[in-house]
Amino acid sequence: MPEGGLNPKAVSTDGGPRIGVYVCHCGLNIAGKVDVKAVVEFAASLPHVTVARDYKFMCSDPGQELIQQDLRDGLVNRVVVASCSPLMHEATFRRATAAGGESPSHVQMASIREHVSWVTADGDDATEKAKALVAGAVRRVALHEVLEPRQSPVRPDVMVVGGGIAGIHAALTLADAGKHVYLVERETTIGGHMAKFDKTFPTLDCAACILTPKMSAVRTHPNITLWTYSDVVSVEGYAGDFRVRVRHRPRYVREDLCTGCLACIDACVHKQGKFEDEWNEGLSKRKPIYIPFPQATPPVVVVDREACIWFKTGKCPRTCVDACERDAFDFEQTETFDEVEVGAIILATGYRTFDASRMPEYGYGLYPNVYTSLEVERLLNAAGPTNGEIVLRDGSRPRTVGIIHCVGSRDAKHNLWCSKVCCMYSLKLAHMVKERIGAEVYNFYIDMRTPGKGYEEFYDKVLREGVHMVRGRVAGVTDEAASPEEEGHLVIRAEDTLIGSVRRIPVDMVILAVGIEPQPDAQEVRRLFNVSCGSEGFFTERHPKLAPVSTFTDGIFLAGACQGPKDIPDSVAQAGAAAAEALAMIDRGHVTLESSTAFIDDAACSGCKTCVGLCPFGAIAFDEDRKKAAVNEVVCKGCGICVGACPSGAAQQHLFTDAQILSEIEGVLEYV
Amino acid sequence: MGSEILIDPITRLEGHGRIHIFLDDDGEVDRAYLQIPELRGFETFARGRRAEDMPQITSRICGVCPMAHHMAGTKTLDDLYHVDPPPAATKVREMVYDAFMVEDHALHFFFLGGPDFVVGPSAPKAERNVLGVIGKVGLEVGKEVIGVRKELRGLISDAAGKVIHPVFGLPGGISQPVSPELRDRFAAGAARAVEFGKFALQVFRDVVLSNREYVDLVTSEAYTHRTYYLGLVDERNRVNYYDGRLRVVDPDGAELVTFPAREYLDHVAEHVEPWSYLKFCYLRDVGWKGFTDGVDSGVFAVAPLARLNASEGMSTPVAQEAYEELCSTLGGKPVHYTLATHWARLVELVNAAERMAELAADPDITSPEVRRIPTETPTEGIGVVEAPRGTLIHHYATDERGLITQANLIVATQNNAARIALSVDKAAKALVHGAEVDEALLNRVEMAFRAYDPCFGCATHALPGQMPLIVEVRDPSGTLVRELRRD
Amino acid sequence: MSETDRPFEPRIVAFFCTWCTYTAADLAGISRMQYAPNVRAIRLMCSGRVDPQFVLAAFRDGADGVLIGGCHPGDCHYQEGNVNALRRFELLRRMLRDFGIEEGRVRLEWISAAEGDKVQRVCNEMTERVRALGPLRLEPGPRRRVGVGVVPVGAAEAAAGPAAGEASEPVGVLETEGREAR
Amino acid sequence: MTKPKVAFYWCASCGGCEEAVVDLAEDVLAVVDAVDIAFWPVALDFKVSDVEALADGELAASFVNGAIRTSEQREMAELLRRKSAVVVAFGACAWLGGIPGLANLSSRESILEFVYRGSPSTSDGDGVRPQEETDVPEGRLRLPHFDETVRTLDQVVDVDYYLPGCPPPVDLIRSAVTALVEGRLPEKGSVLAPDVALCAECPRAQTKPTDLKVTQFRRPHEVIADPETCLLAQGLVCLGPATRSGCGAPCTAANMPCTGCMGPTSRVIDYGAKALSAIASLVAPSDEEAVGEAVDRLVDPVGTFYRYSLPASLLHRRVERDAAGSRGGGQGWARRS
Repeated sequence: MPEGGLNPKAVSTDGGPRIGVYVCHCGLNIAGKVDVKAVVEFAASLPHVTVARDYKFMCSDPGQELIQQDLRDGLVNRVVVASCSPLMHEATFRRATAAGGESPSHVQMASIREHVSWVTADGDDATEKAKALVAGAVRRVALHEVLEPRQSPVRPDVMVVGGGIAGIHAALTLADAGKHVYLVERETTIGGHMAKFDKTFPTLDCAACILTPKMSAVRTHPNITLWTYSDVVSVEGYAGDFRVRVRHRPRYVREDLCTGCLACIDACVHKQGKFEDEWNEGLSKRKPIYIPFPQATPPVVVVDREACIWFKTGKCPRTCVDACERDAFDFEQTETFDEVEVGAIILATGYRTFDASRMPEYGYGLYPNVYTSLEVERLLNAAGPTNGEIVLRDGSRPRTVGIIHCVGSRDAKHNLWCSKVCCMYSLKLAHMVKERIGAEVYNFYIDMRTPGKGYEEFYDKVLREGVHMVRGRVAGVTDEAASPEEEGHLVIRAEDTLIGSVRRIPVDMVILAVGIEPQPDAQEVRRLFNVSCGSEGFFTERHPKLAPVSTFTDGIFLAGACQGPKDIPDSVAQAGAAAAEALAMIDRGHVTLESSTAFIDDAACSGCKTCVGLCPFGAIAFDEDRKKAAVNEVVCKGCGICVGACPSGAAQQHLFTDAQILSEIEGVLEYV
Repeated sequence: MGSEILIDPITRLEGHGRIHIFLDDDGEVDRAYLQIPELRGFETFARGRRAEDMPQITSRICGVCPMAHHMAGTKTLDDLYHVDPPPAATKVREMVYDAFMVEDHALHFFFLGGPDFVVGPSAPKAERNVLGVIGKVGLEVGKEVIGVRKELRGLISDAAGKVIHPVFGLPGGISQPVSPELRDRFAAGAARAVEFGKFALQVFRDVVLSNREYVDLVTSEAYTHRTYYLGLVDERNRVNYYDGRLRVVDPDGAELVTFPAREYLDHVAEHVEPWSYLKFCYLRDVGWKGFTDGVDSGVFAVAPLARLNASEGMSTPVAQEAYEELCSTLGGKPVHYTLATHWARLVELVNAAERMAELAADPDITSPEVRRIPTETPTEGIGVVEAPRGTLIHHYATDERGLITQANLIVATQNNAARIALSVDKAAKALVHGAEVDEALLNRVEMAFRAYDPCFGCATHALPGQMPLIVEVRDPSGTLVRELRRD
Repeated sequence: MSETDRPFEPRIVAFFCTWCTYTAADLAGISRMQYAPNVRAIRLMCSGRVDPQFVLAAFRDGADGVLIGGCHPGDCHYQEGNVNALRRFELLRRMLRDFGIEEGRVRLEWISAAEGDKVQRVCNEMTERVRALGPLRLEPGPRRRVGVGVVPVGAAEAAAGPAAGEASEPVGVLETEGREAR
Repeated sequence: MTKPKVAFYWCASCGGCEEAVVDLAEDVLAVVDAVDIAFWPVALDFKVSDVEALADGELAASFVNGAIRTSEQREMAELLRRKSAVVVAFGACAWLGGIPGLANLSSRESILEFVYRGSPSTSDGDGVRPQEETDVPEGRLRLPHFDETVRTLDQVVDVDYYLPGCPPPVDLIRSAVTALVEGRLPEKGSVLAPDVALCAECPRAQTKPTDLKVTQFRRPHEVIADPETCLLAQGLVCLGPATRSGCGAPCTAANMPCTGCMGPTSRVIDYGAKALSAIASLVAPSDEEAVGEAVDRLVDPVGTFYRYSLPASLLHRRVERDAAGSRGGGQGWARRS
């Protein structure tokens, strides 16, 4: 090739290409539509093809063995597998080829299942299209260069973002394995939603009893650096070597000095709470200086700058300061930053509950006695606003309670998905209400979903306790009485699909079983960590079955409800899995780098700088002395933006060179 | 029908032409046709282009006179955008243009047309070229010819970016000023060019005028046409190549009309013949009366001799002297002898060199103010220059974004085309008798239009190319009696 | 195939980014969404890799239409590769118009990994549009290849670049079920 | 030893390439010493018959400039190919089609229509047009047909080497001839010029920022360009980054942008597409509408990016959509069987 038009490494080390084409039946998934035999015969007629075979399941051991045997026999030195999507099995066949003694980069896949047999109505059309894709792969693989997998070392530390039960469990698992963990939580305490619950289904063991020990374990663990009231502001680098910048917001109280004695709160010039207590869902008031709940971790008070008189007027005796024996106050505190280098990151950023006011027909915010499930969790909580007393806002006890399921979930107008936990926690709430105050409880449900160990049994138990179950979507909640007995009550209107009639049931308290939603800032977080998420906003796992806690960005893993609705057992299990993935990566000691990186032919580079500014990752450096640009292939993520722009073709991309892609274009058009 | 002679092509000129001679049954020339067998259509593919690119696009019409097209295009842009260049820009343009006139005239006299005289019309063809000229006048002279051209073309490159296909022309001025250092080199180059011009005139006197045979040839009826003449003149009716008004004189030398280029459509029209791609210009004021000369025929001429005829003299001393010598020697204006064009060319060479020297000495010439940014919306523009081979007119119209919607080009050789056709017919009739046609004779027929230094590439905006020249002589029955190849 | 013996079937080359549109095409497959077989997808890491040369080469090699698919703005796995694709496409689109190539023959679509149905819709729409436009009748002629001058039309091995000429004759081993039989 | 025989010939060109050879000036004489010029119509009265008389391959080299648009040009190209060991496509027209190649944006018919009817100075409105055959009283006159499409030299004959430029820079001509005389020729298919883009030799390159983004492109007549700063950084469309070096960057030295006459590097198969990609990548805005507005200022992209290479481009010419044929299925001629 004159003047190095192609990647010099393009020619296989042992002379011309000898291509083997392996067409997979995938049982009947492919063979049921595509004439596999015809594709094999066609493939055998293509240039450089020395072997063409078909087989039931190429991804199976015997299937891979076919390839390896041909490689070992020297029949082929390049491999085309026509089967499923490369996103599914490219890695598999690269491994197989490497095991057969050939460069793993000498593989190309043709997706004749996802792109052909599964989407094409007519068999002949499917066969023709399969041939075209195979021809493209054959033309392309002939030019594939030899690429030895490149590796870079992995830093031993890990960052966990989010201090809910998932983040806590992941952090402890890693710390116990001897890895140093940075746990970042944006609230003033870890614990997340679970810390707000009183009991957990179906075992009804107390949330605090099982959670708080883990919380304090986090605080005291020598391998864990806990950063609360903090958030991640930037992430740079790549798998094995992330540089993360964390911002710490000021508490105006020194964490290292405060002992959590809470004397300052009593001493505050505000004699009692005056500001909405977020932790209690606004059901109680707190002072400008406060601690969310007694077992908050760390047990450090925080000053609400917006509420504090000192900050607002500069005139305040600051009785709090006098009350502090440790001189922990520091009203001069400002934001501070830390930058840490970690090998892996686990995202456990959790969820938010559906905003019930988006469904005005249920009267939330309109009628004081309509509550969300989370509010009721706080009411039931001994550490909550009513010390566990179930009382309405007017202090009275409800005699009848209606629990409406699927609020915001399984609803075309709001969220299509099932939030998974609502049925179970609604049953839990029904049980606890009945147990605590003996009220009549009505559950309005669409379907009762109780999959899980001991779940169905719990449902039976609650039924036996005499909780009423009404099957049907609730039309609305109103205080307009249609009959004397409805006077002074809230009326729930619902179609009972079991008896086939519309019912009006007067109750004193309505509990809305709000569903699970992605965090409001899920999109920003996704971009910050360069992971993807579905249209609804839950982070996307690399593969729903085979890689449920990995993301498309190496070194970043998912735990808990940020990936999708989960209950506590699932969250903890997934957190363990994420920790294990991170451990595996760290203990391997290295990561295999992106193979399709860009590179610049030094002799061909004119120094026009077109590419330099285009790189989103700053992977291209310009040498002012030599007037040449060069790619740092460790930093390069292999998008090829620079290659598409390079006006003189000096920049190329491994496995996506111009010549390879142009050959594939010609291949898919040349023959059929 | 009679037999035919086909002269195809004509060598040592830019472009591509073909002569078709029909003999009657007596073997006398019935009629000779000059055919231009090519066409390019620059006007058509100019449509949609950016107006500011036209000076660079149209210069590709001809690589021998790219500066002429570049400059005509640039002046058209001034008009199109209604913007007057600063004085320095205008002067630099003219100075560079004069340098181009000198080197181009030198090229023609010593490389293309001149050999016919310097080496001799009957000399063996292998000698009728620049090497032959060098042989005749000596290697030193040859070196000087080459040297002067090299120096001037070097100056043009430095001022205009490139000598072949310049880039410096923009509406409202030029892309860069002339540095004092470059100005000095222009001054030196001009001085050398003036001396060279004087020397070239002396060569002409020594080699041509002192040779009775040549003078008879020049003044012979075979090379004489009484036509109108068109040329660009300054406010004092002196020859100017860069700017001015267009002046037309009749065959007796009286002024017919003088008009600004913007009115060219009122005075110049193109006639189409089905047997040539080349269109034939004529004077609207007189009308098209076919291929004939005289006061009633709109046929006219451009290029050096025509410019001298259409003017009332030269703007510089040495040239004026030479001009007067030419007129008196050839019996006063207008001079109708086609071959005298070679002499007129040398007069212009000196004139351009002297003018170049004047401008190099102008205090404005190194001013940094060489651009005015157009502020008005472009509409329509017309620009004219005198190319070495004659009057060259560019005419563009654009949309409000300055994209060309219409372009019309009238180039030197088109203006001359009808008269060249006359010359060919007349020369053939005078020189060709019967089937016995020899080399030298054919060359003399060629000389009839080589004198115009015609550029058929320009004329048809055609893609020039050289064709083998074949003369087939057939008897009335059409059978080949003799073939002469003059490839 | 020579299309003289069958009605005109448009051939469309698609360049899909691996993270969004190619994944969406996989999703369409997993969801068994049926669509026109005329689109042949080539997988790139990012729509920002699409070089306008690829689009022209596809037309030169016989494509009647070209489809480019990338992540929605803001969703690019490489932050703004898709924006670069957009910048090139917007200029290329205008240039192809001046080349006399109908706008319907080139299309840029943002298709996220979740939008299998959009892959189905876009492929069907594009196929019908191009079918209505008819074959792209480029003047026949050779094409220049990377690093070499021009190579005669249809010289198959030419694309094999350096290995051209060393092509071993296909032995076409056609064993069903591989070596299991042994 | 006997001097190698060489030929210079022009097809569809402007004569600038011949002038460029003449511009070797004194070197012309040196060249004349080093080689035996067997054929050079523009300057010497040698004959095609001399060429025909040569044995096949007897010419060491033929330098052919100009694009191909007529049968005669094709025949001459084929003759010289037959007689020459080496054929060099000389200049932008022979290599890429050159400026005359822009004719591939128009149909032959539209050219004839304008020249012989539409032009404002054409008097004969009666539609007289040159005919390929005309009967005049004295007999019949013929004119050659001119093709619909302009082609590059290597689209009609096999070409060994390419000399870029409009016209080729004198230094490149000199070194090419020298290499030929000394028998030091690179691999077939090579372009006899540096295989790196113009920025490598443009003194302005160092002033170009590494993160250049252009919010508003400007046209040369709209701005008085700073004589030192990178022209792209001033919003001017300079094609230097996409164009071969070897010319010494005379245009940017003259404060005008490079328009690409030196053609692409060896790694590029379509100059215009690559130039377009590089320029578009400089566009500052990100959202669809703003990007559209920004690129709308890049008027006439074909004429800008394919100024010298339209016939060599992947598309070759404008697609002419005559009402008939193009719509219905059937005889599409882009198809291969």
